[in-house]
Amino acid sequence: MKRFSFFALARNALTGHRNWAQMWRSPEPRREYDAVIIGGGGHGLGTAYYLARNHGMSNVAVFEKGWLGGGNTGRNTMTVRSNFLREESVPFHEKSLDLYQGLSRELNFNLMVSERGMITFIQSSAVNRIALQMANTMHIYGAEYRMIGLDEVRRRIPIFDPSPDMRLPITGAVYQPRASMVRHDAVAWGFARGADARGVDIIQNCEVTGIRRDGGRITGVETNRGFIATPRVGMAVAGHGSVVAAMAGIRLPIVTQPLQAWVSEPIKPILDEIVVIRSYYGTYLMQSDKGEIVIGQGCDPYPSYAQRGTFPIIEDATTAMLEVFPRFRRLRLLRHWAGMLDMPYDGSPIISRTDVPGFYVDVAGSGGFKTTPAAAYTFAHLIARDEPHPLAARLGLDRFSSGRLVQEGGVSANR
Amino acid sequence: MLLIPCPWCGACNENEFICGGESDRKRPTDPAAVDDKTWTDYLYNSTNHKGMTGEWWWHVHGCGKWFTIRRDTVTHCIESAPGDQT
Amino acid sequence: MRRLASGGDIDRNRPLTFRFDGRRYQGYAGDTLASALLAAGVDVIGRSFKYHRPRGILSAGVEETNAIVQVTAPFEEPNVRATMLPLVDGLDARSVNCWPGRRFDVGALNGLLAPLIPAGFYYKTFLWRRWDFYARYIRRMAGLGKTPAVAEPGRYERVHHHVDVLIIGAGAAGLAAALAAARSGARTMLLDDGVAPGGQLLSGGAQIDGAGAANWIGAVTAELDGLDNATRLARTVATGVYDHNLVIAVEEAPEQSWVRERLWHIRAARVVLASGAVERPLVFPDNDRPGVMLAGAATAYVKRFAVAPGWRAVYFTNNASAYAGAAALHDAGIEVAAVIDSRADPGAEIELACSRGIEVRTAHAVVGVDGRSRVRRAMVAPLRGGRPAPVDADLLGVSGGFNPLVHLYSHTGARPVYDDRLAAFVPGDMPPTLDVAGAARGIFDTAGVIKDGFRAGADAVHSLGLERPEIDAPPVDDGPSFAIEPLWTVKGGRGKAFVDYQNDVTLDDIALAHRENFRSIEHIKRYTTAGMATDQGKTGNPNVIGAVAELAGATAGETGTTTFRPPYRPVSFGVIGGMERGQLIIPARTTPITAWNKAHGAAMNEAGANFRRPFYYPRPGESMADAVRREALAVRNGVGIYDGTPLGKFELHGRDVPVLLELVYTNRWHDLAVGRGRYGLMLREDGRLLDDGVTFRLDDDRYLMSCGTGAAFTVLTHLERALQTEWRHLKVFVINVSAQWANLCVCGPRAREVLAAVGTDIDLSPTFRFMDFRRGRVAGVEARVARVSYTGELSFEVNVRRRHAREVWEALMAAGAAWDITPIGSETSGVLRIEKGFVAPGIEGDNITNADDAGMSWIVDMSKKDFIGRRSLERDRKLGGERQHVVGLLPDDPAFVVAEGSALLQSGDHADTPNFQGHVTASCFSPTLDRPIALALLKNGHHRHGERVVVSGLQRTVGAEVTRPVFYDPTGARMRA
Amino acid sequence: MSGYQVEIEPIKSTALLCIRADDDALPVLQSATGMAYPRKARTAAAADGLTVLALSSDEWLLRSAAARESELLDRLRDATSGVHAAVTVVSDHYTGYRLRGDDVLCVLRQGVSLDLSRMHTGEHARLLFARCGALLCCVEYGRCYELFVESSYADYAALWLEVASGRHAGPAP
Repeated sequence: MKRFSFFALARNALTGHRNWAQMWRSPEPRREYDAVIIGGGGHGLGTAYYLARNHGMSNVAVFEKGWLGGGNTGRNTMTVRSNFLREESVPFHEKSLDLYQGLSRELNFNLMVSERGMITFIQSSAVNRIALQMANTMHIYGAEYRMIGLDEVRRRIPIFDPSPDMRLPITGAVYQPRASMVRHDAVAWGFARGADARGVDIIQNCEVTGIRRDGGRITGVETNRGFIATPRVGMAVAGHGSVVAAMAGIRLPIVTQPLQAWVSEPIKPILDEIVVIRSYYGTYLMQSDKGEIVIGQGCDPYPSYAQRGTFPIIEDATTAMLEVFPRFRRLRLLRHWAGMLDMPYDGSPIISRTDVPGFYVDVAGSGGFKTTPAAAYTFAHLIARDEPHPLAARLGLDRFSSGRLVQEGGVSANR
Repeated sequence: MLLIPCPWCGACNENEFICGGESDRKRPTDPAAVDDKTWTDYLYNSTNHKGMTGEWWWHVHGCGKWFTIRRDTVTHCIESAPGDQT
Repeated sequence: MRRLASGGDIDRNRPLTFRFDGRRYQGYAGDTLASALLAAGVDVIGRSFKYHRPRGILSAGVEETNAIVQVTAPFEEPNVRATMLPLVDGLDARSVNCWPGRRFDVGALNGLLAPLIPAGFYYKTFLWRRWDFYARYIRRMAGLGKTPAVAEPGRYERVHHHVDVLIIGAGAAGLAAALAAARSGARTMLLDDGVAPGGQLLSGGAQIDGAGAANWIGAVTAELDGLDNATRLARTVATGVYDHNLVIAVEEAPEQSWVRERLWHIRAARVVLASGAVERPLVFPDNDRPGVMLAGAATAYVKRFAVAPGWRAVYFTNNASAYAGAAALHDAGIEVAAVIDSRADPGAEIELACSRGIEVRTAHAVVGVDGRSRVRRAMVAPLRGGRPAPVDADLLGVSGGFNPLVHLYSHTGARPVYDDRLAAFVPGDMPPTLDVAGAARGIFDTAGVIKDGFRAGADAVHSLGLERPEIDAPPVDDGPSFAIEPLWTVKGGRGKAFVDYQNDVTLDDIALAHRENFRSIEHIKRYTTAGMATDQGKTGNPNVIGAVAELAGATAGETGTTTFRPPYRPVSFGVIGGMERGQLIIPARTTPITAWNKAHGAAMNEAGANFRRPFYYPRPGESMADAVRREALAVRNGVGIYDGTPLGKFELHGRDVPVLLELVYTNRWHDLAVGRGRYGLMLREDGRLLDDGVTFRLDDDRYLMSCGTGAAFTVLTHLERALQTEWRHLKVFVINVSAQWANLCVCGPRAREVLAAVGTDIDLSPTFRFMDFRRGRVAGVEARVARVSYTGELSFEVNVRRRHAREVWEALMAAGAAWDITPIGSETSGVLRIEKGFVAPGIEGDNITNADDAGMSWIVDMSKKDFIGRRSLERDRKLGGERQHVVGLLPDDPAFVVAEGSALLQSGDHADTPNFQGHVTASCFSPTLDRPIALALLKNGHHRHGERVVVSGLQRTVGAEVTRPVFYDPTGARMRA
Repeated sequence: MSGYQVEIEPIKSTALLCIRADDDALPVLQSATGMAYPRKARTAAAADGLTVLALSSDEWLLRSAAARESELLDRLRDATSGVHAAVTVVSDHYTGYRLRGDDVLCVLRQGVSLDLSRMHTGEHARLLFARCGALLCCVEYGRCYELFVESSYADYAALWLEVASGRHAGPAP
């Protein structure tokens, strides 16, 4: 793999950039692999990368039915944070933050990891109590998450201008300095380039249509490019978890729900922090390096595979945004889209063996992008060694049969 | 913004309703008699079908009735399913 | 000056003055900022995003990529397309993305760095230090306009509307479709984003019914305005088609003066998309110089605004449409030097040029442009290659074909298909309720467009079961028919050939992406950022696809398009946010006592279900702690009063109510006598706490269930789901009476005396037992009084009709004065709750606690065959293992109140070794016990009473003793007195 | 004066009884009330000062002068003791507003997603109004409507109507 650097850029400038190598090959799939990863997003490609790097497994293939990073990796709001309630969640998400911070150097591919900090407004005593609970749990695991007053909020967010008679006045905020933004496409491309360089076959436009089993064990996968034999299959298909798992005869505790996001036209830098107006529909916003204000909210209120959302979600979140940033009234909505979340019953990721030996599942849940490196790291460990990595030990499917849920939200509310 | 065909009120916007989830999810008639595995599947798992699927909807701001429809979870095309009306 | 002596839809009697970059100019009513700037001879409007190359006006409409300005008066607004901004007197605008000015811009240095900053360069460098070190500078170069300095005060509206047929676009096709639909009597609405209807007709040369297009447009709009089943909206852009034909449109200049912009939710039975097409530039070296303009736009400026975009024009085209433009400019007195046609043998359109002595060079191409801030010469060479020859010109009209605007069609999920004959993507399969007509479908001749409009209008009403109107299309003599030979790229030449003007994406960038194996069109778009600017690739995307197809040796159709993401055109956040500001964003629910509370200085706080409730009632000089201490002691020793009206109240009617109660509650209900109440715990199916509350039996088949304020709607859902989806045979009606009854709770040892003093015919002696309720009159009004206690003291919940609440509250306050009756807030009742150890499902529940964990096994009757949550509770009990249980905590330091949320650790552990044992759920200083107390969730807590734990808060870490979660009157003797 | 031409005034006391009944109980109720109950959505029936609105397949709202409330309640409850029916006073549970004026639809269409042009004089519907549930009655198409919300939402509805009518909004710049 030719290393990227300023000098490489300068060298190639002399020859009109005609000599850049391919980021990854487009090989024909071999008939047999040691492991096959279904899904060419951040999780799938990362898993393949770590299988090769940490576990010496390079006879691995990633099958992507569309184009790399075309699923949720290309549809999220680029936020990476670790403010969670439960002891099982915080270390796992902290690991993700740690990995992200070193990932540009490790992959020799600039992911533009920008440590912006996240400010979540306190607008009621109930939110204050949950924020304190989070702060304390995270404090135990060395993750900084502290309460700040309105003066510090104004200092960090100069454009902060809440209307005087806010329905839920902002009395303060809770702040995670390490929360970051990462260029989402670059995560998929960086992992793809790294995995390809280590011998992993990345096959686009290759849809898995069936999973073949013999006496319970996995023997291979059927694809639109023929049968591929493999003893181990790792599923990382955000939004289609139920569809693929059903091929192996497995039902999962997830519901596919649209999560929308949208951006404004690009403007000069005006907002450094990631801001969460939690009590107003869970609205959050930030400004990308390209100058677009990126905004999102909770899921649409019903299951869907349509990868497009319903408009009232954007209206509610815009109303909320304008309560705190009224100067954005004359900014314009440029583009809106939706990803598909495999929303688990308790809202936490699922990295797990299944009842079918050789078939492993990585269901990202609501925060797929923020957990990409940690999920890939621990999923590779699970696939290579057939036993969970300590960080993901409590995130298996067995938590549902044992009733030890990792309750971070999810669909349990409306059951 | 879905237009949900309520049997009593007619077609109304989705924000007048609450989606009650898959209608093929039947609570065991005698939960005490089922083993833990079956109960765990009923409690947490979903078919989560990609395509035409039966759903409960509750017209909370209208007639207050629960009813089922069949909706395609990809195209959002809706066929109201007679029979399960209340 | 470039204003033509005559012509144009402008009002020469209404001159308007405006400023651009500080200089004063003059235009006319009817001008856009773009036409006025052109008339004033302003060439450079701004600088491009990456290379800071000077850019001029490319188009005359929504597809504009270069003429982006910051408006500062009459209102401040960034990223405004000058081509869509009607000129008003006193308009002040500035160029963007250039410093110190648009003529001399420091950023132009980027041009020198160009070789070092190809597409995606930022992925390959900036790896030495952390990205934030570089981002500080790079972010400053990003973005075009600036956020307005002041919040714009205007008022916005969102409305709902319903029509049978919605026609989007009032060009020839839209007008025809609207006429056909409206004549059938269908409710018809016609939207157009222009100031005046007509679309391309306004600048085309077609003769309709023997006269100019304007007559036909006037006749159609007059007939539409005369029909009351037809409505027409100007300056209204349809931004997206959503599920079941909901169309979102934004009206940018409503007639009501107090409405800045209006957002329409239009539910249409049928939609006819007549959005037309936009012209596509050609890709050749230096094709971005100011003075390079779309051929149709040049004609539009001449015809609609009487402005000469240049005085000596050259046209470069690969299709027939440019000849009409050349003829139009020639006839307006502008010299047309030549028409360069890449096709070997053009059709009859060539006569338009030859008859006017305009030189035509076939099978030729423009391979370069001289002039940095203004076109001076076009370099022309044979297509097969050869020495380029200069042609002097200050205007280069380009036409690479037309892009049908299929955005709204694609929002439905339908996929556009490539049409070889038109070299364009046109609608493929038509969704059942949306049709496309005219240029948006690839029909470019006026006669054909009008006929297709009538067809679409008639089809729409016919599919709704209405009569097809008989419409005779007017005779149209049009220019020569459309023909094209695609020319995606012009090879050779040194300069940069741009495929996306605004994001500065060149052919070399596309080639680089392809070389690095980004083969999907979606990868090309994201790696090069082509098509991701504010114009969203309206002009450029097909050229990108064509260029990629050539590199891959595939057809444009095989390469395919990227997904069309709404909105069709950017719209303001102001109008999307609507009028719901301040108090309207979330309803503020009130009770009849809310006003009294505010009048008596209560500090208000947000309670559950959007209610605002008093937190505490500070007297002058009192802190919260002081007030809470006073209020709590008043309840423990004297008498307090609070407004419990927000509690959820449901009347349950029917003989099967006991069966339902035994299904939703964990205890028995068959034996409840009339006049008695019973406390009940409700679980979710997974065994977790849902809510607790008291249900009374009012009559044989009539019960009243009360539940927590925040849980009221969840409980109603729980009951209705059970009755209507699971146990449909049960004869029970649930009626919400939450706001019918006010609930005024008088609590404390002197409660009886106060009730007696206010006057009641109810016997208050101890025969009125705990959990009884009695009807009678209190303070002269009909009332139900129940002995229920949330504070742990003797208390009477006086339920009166809402209309009497304020009067009875004031009577109780007056009668209770003798015993110093004290209104208490929710902070105080929270303290009293902790003292009693009453578990709150919304707090100690924490979504993980089941009935046993909460120490409420006493109320669970597993002998019942079934109830909601039973099977899960049974599983939890069988599995056992370590669970978090509700416990009490007695912190060591008598003066320090542990913070809620503090983590619990094994005592003896250093605070930072992660050995998480649980957390504090509720904590306070107990005035009654005169010491700090707390409730908490602790692993295996039931079996650790008497043990010590470490309470690790953010500020302090203290030790504490684990106790039973009740600190006061454990037997409940006081509330049963 | 900016704003739409519409007057908004609270509806003073009126008696409202919520009536639930299954098909067997309905005849009993109809004879006790002395009129046939409407069975189709949006329809109402009126006789000697009583109006019965059909809210669902087994739910009605009986409206009469305030004075007749308790007499009606007792009469209907006694009549239905043996059948599966429920009668409950909800006069205070709801608060009503009357909206009158040429521009009433310009205000209502901001908060109601129903097709108001298909709601004719004498019809009603329970629906989502702005951000709370409501009962909307068309007294005279295009000119006069009555809106009932749960009383805890009364202040919110009043403020919403005030702002939607654009009364105090200054002209847009």
